[in-house]
Amino acid sequence: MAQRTVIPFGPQHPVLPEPIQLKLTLKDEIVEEALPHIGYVHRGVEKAAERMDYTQNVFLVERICGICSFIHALCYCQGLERLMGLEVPRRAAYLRVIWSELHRLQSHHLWLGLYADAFGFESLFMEFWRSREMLMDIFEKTAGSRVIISACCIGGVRRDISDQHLQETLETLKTLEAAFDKSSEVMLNDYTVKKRTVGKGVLQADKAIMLGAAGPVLRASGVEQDARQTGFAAYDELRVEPVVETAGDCYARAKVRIREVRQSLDLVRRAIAGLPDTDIAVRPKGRPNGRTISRVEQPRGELLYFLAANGSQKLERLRVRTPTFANVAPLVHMLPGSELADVPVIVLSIDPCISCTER
Amino acid sequence: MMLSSVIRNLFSKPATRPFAPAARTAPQGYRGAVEFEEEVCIYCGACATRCPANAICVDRVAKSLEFDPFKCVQCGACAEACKKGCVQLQIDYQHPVAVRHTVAFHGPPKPTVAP
Amino acid sequence: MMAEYLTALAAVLAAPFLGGILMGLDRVVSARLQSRQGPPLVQPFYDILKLFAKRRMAANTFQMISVSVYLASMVLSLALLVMGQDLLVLLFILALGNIMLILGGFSVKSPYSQLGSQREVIVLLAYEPLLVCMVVGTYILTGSFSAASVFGLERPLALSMPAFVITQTLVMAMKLHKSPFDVSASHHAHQELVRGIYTEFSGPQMAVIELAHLYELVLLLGFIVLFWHTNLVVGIVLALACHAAVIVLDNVSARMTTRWMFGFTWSVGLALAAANLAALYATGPLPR
Amino acid sequence: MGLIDIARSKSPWILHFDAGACNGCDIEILACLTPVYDVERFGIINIGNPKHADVLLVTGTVNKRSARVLRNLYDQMPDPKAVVAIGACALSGGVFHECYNVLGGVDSVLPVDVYVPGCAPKPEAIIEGVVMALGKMQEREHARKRGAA
Amino acid sequence: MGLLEPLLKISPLTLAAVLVFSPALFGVVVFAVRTKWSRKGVVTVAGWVLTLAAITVFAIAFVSRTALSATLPAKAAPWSMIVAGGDLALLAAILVIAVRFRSAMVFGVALVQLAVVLYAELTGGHAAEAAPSVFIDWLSVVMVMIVSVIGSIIAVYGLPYMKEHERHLGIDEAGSHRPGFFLTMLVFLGAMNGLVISDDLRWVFFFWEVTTLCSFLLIRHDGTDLANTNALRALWMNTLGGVGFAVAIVLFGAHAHTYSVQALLRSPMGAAASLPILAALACLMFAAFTKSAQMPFHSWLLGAMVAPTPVSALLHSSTMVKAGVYLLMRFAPAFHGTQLSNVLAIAGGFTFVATAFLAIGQTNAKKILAYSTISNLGLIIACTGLNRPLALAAAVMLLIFHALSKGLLFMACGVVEHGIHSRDIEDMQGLVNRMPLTTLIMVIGILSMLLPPFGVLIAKLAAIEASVHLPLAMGMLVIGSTLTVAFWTKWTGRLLASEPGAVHPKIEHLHVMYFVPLVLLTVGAVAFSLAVFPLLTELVEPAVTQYYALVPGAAGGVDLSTDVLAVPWLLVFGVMATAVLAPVLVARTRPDEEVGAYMCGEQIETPNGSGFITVAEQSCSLSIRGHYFERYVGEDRHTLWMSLVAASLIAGMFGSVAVR
Amino acid sequence: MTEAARPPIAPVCDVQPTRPVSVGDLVAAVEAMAARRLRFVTATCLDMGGRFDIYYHFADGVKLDNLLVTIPREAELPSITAVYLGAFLVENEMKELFGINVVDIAIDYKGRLFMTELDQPHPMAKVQSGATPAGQGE
Ligand code: NFV
Ligand code: SF4
Ligand code: SF4
Ligand code: SF4
Repeated sequence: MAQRTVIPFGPQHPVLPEPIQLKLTLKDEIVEEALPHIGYVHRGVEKAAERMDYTQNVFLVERICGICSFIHALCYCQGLERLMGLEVPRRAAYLRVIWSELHRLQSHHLWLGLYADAFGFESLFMEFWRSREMLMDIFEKTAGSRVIISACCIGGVRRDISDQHLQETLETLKTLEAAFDKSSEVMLNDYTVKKRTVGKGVLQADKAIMLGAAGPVLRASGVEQDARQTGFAAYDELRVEPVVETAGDCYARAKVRIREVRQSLDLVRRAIAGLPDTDIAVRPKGRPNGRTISRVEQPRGELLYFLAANGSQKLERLRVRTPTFANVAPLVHMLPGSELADVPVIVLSIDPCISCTER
Repeated sequence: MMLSSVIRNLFSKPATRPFAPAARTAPQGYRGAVEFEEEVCIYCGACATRCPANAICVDRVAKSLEFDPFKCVQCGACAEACKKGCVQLQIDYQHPVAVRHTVAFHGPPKPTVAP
Repeated sequence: MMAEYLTALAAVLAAPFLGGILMGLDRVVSARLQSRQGPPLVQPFYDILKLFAKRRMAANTFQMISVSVYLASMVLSLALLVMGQDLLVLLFILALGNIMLILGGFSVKSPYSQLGSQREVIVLLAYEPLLVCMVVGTYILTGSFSAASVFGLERPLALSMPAFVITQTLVMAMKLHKSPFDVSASHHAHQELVRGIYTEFSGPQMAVIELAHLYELVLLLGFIVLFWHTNLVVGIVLALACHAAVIVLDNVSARMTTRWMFGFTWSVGLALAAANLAALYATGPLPR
Repeated sequence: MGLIDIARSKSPWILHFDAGACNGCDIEILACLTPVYDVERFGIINIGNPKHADVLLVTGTVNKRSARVLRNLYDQMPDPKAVVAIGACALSGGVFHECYNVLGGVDSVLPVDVYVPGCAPKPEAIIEGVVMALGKMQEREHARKRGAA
Repeated sequence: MGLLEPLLKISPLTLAAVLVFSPALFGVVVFAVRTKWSRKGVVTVAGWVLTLAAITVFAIAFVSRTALSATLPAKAAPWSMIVAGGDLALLAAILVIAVRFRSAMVFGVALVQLAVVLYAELTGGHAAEAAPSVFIDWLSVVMVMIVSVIGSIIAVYGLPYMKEHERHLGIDEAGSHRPGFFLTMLVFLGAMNGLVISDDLRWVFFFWEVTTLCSFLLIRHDGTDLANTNALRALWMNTLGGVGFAVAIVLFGAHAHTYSVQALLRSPMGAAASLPILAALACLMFAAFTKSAQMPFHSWLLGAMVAPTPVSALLHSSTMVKAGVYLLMRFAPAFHGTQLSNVLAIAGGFTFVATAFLAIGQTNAKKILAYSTISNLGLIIACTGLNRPLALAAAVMLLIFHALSKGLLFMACGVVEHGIHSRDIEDMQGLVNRMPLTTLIMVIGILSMLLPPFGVLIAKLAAIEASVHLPLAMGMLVIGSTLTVAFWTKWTGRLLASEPGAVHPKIEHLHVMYFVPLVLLTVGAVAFSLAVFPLLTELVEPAVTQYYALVPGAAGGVDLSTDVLAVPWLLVFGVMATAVLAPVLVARTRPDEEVGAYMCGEQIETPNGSGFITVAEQSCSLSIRGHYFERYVGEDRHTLWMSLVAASLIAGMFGSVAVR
Repeated sequence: MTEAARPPIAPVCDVQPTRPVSVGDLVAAVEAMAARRLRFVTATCLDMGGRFDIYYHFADGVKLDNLLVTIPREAELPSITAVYLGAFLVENEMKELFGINVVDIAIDYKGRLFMTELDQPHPMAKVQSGATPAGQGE
């Protein structure tokens, strides 16, 4: 009877859009141990960033991930600006917030869809992704691309958003919100959904801190931390209250993200309303020297860049610590004891982004 | 809840966009395929230095430019760098192809002027 | 006798076409419920033809036997239903097919096919009692297990056995692997078991399975038509309504776990069945 | 013959593997399934299982680990089959050419039928790529038949 | 027909003597002449003799179409003394065993039985002379066939098995326990035959107790502590059942004034029976429950699996447990139409469901088989409780098919056990690659318990049909049959789970004395299944109709014919056979390509089968364990309450006597 | 050093003190962080040629608190996973990419977290250490 089922879950697996393998040890269908096996999308971006020059790096780091790409660029630019001693024009800071929050919206929609798919709710997946297309249209219009928008540059942003586009964005967001009301209602109150999420993959606040969880995973466990509180970009003016839930289960994580969608909608509107009329970029100057840390809040949590420069053309070291990287340990902790059927739900509940994790 | 949504969907027009031939065009400013205007190029190489993907190769001496659309990530850095407006990103996306190919052109041979 | 066989033959020949169209309709309606345009109506035929034309790739020979018996059992069951034969026998033949498919899934040492088979066993356990109870219901009414005796009733079954229309719809959802019961396999692969029990069947074998599904669909709907045999039009409408209900259910619910499904059918499903049976025992004509 | 050709071209089931992409391309593939692009109208289903798939969509740069998986998956797809490489990464390594864990494009591991350039390519481009790949697959199949005859 | 004429002339008593005593005689020879060859020869010959005798009985019954009966002259010997002496001798033996193994339980129960037997002897013990009388109707014929043919096959199978078994235990020829073993086995067979052909209850009781003793000896054969404990448990439980039997005899003697079963059945029975008679019937049921290992007495049969496999095969398929259900079937007309009968159906049905449920959680093949046996016996008992011609027909068919399939499965299990040194069905994963022939046999055996067109399923079908009038029992039958699917399917799945690449494995070599018995039973299971309908209509139906002729108001033949028989079985069998054979026979069966299993793209072949690459680039071999749901169906969670329910159902049986 | 490089103008309010500790004191210092219920963020390793600079970042809401350990190239580095299990990934990463000998990691990938056997060892290291002596790395 000591025998256990040991199976690979991934790398290529239809519930996982990205390759990661969990080595699952099961008894019947109860998970006894889950170990992640990664490295399928490891590229070596940190090293490449030491070989490419400062401006090229912007394009490199935003391709660490296609979901949270803008914020990667933002984090990098912000760190470099600090090393170079640049002050970003206020309009640029506001535009950065707008794009960041739109990114968060699209990322959360994407996640809500995938999450619905993880427990087999195909039509809900479709609803969220249909809404998400509205956001993609906004990106296409305002930044010239759907996915990698390349809107950030050192010293500011590359493009301005015209008033007309701002208006259209507001309109679109209105439609989006209406659709979101309906779909999020299902996500929060549907019987079958609750059956699949409530009480699954519980992470206590204490554990969340000790395991170093980040973002919604951390906040769903009742820890009030959000890197936007540090006031980067224009968040010093557009104050953000962290969204906190206490249950620490999959349901709470969904709820945090749903509430964050509303928060983001509000932030975009406030940012558009308060958009100052200044330049959108300053020219980068000088060769940076020194070490700094840049922290921003990604849809999945806190992103940390450590930059070390030595006054040359190229960076001495770029360290990227992404939120999913931090959430792997909590995941390993959450899985044992759950059913196999809940594995996708729990895995998805941390909103894993492997390309970010492995860089 | 979901019931009302799906029923509404059933009786409204699908959200599906028509595909070719009536495919919709991208909005102004979309970063699509990269195209060069051979005539205006001065082979200064500014685009090549800025290109993060090493998609452009400029030989300033031989006055030739080679562009590999398979490497290009359509970031637009080249277009920003080119003072001659020689390289531009089209609105239309780059279409799939079955074979690898590159774009290459070169300028008139350098007039042999003694320095 | 001869006529019976000929009708059965006709049904067996016509079923794939009917089933294909119904399956196509299923997919179109599902798509429309999701605000999509959806595939063409004849998509299932394209799929099956294509699968037949793929190279045979198998892990062992037993898989081939298992799918062929699976198909045969579906075809036979349909024929038996049309011929008005014993429903209990029909159910066991149906189960035979399913068990062979499960064994086919077990015969490959692949994690997903194995787990899918394990779950399919539970799915079978979940719906089988409901089916048998329904047949017992007809027995209480008619004093016989044969489908033909149902034809002889004056009152539509649906009136005396309303709860079984519901359980039958549940069974249909389970057998068609629709949400919330798509635990062992599903028609799209976005699930933890990849394609579950179907994972290791490929090409022509998969085509045979898909073909058998068409028969299964017709058979399941045929069961429901039986509930209103007095007026075939009403019967067909009822069957289509149940099918529609299954499709809608599929689109308004998440996939549940095997454990939940089993608990649900054995509590709610069996309670419904038992209540209706009790009513039948109390009022129905107990024969002999 | 004719009927089967039609069926094949109307029912491409796809398998998607991310060999080291940034997610951008993968999401665009997923977007193809959603209401706005709805590829099911062309009979395309994301089947997620190599044994049922006709077309393999590969995104991202290839490293040694993912190359192994890619090969394995490709080998488990029954013929006739096609491979579509999607995005600059899958075509050449794209922006990651300087990275130490990048072997290059997908064609360094598998025979690629169609290349879909872009970063990330639009869903339209991806659909176009799949359709193109089907054409090539048919051609190859016919050639094989002729060769066998 | 003409050829068979002379057969009719053979006296039933002669046949009876052959059936009952020849095995014992051969046994003594085996015991006395201790050589390998004599053992092989004698056991085989004994098997043949028994088989031939059984076939003769069958032929006679078939030709004459009536029950055979005969009685030895009452004056020929002091029969009552003999049988009483026999009973007492057996009890003395049991008491000695109890003392020797210091088992208070056995001792106590045996004492109680002694008291009852003595009471019977001292009081109305002489209501009738106990001259051996033989009554052989179809039920007896079926039992004799099962005991003699299948029993013999198992005995022959036991020859190579026990040799290997002792080799494993390191016992050499000189110290071999085999002579005693085969003696017991053969005596056992004789006793079983005696049990089913005797008409006098006192003789039945005597043979009944002989089987109890024999089974004790066989279970403790290996002499380990566990074997002793389990054997003692079997002993006390069965002796307890014997108490019930003895009480029934007392009651019958006092109130019906006869011990002849046939006479009893003709006396006012069923609804017309008096209270003591009903109580006596309830006591018989109790006895049957112990012997047939019904809950809560099932533990003895589970424990009996410590014995060598031939013993298990014997106990489960053709002897011992079948005695209990035989007794109930024999007396079924007597309690027809009573409340007792209904409670019996429920009690049997309960064991059927409960043990099928418990079987799901088992990985030990023999334990699964044991649970399945108990479950099937429960089903048979439920059928006797349902007590209608159709139900009894189902019971008879179950008797036959279960004996075939179970004998087959146990023997196959034994072969596998010697092949892979494990009884765990998890270890049988992919057995099809290692022992394809045995696996094929085993799979046929399992499927014959499970699928149409095999007889067990047809019998279940009939049982369900017969149960519609007792909704509670019907519910149990439906649920029990469904649960059965779970463990059989899982097991078969384990057997078939094969690695790619080993698709055409080499067929293993089987000892001829393994091969022949296995093949015989396989062929038997398949042949009888194919012939299930003729069997039903030609043999079982008339017999059952005849049987219920005794019972007023229970007329009517087997109504299965109306529906189930109307099914175009030829078509069904034809299509199924085509479906199985087509892929094998049609030229293009071989796949174009054989590929490994899908493992998310990381599959590799490791030295011990398929595996995958995982954490830290290590390869890990894939391991898949079946689902056993210990959390839900675990024995330790459920046995207690189930036993309590079963016990209260038995109490209910006695209670229902009062309310009729 | 980090302090000096921090430009005063950026509107970032997180304070980033860095405290150097010796390798021997590392685990104790980390335990102290744990006692303060700080969240482990990550570690950053810099290859400074002859030595490694390793930062451990901890967060307390908006504030960061960092430890800096400097070790010679071939030295052993104790794992902190006994205190913060969450550090297992980053320690495995350092081990693989920089070739730092991190000992006693709770879940040890044995230097095979990201890459396969055949790849160049320790690609992030400026000097290839261990099995591949300097100069043979590329
Ligand atoms: N993990 C991660 Fe990202 C985010 N959000 C970030 O740095 O997604 Ni791809
Ligand atoms: S394209 Fe523009 S930047 Fe590039 S070489 Fe020509 S002129 Fe210079
Ligand atoms: S668009 Fe970007 S990647 Fe493409 S050629 Fe220009 S600079 Fe290079
Ligand atoms: S091509 Fe661009 S979008 Fe696609 S994976 Fe590569 S970097 Fe990401």
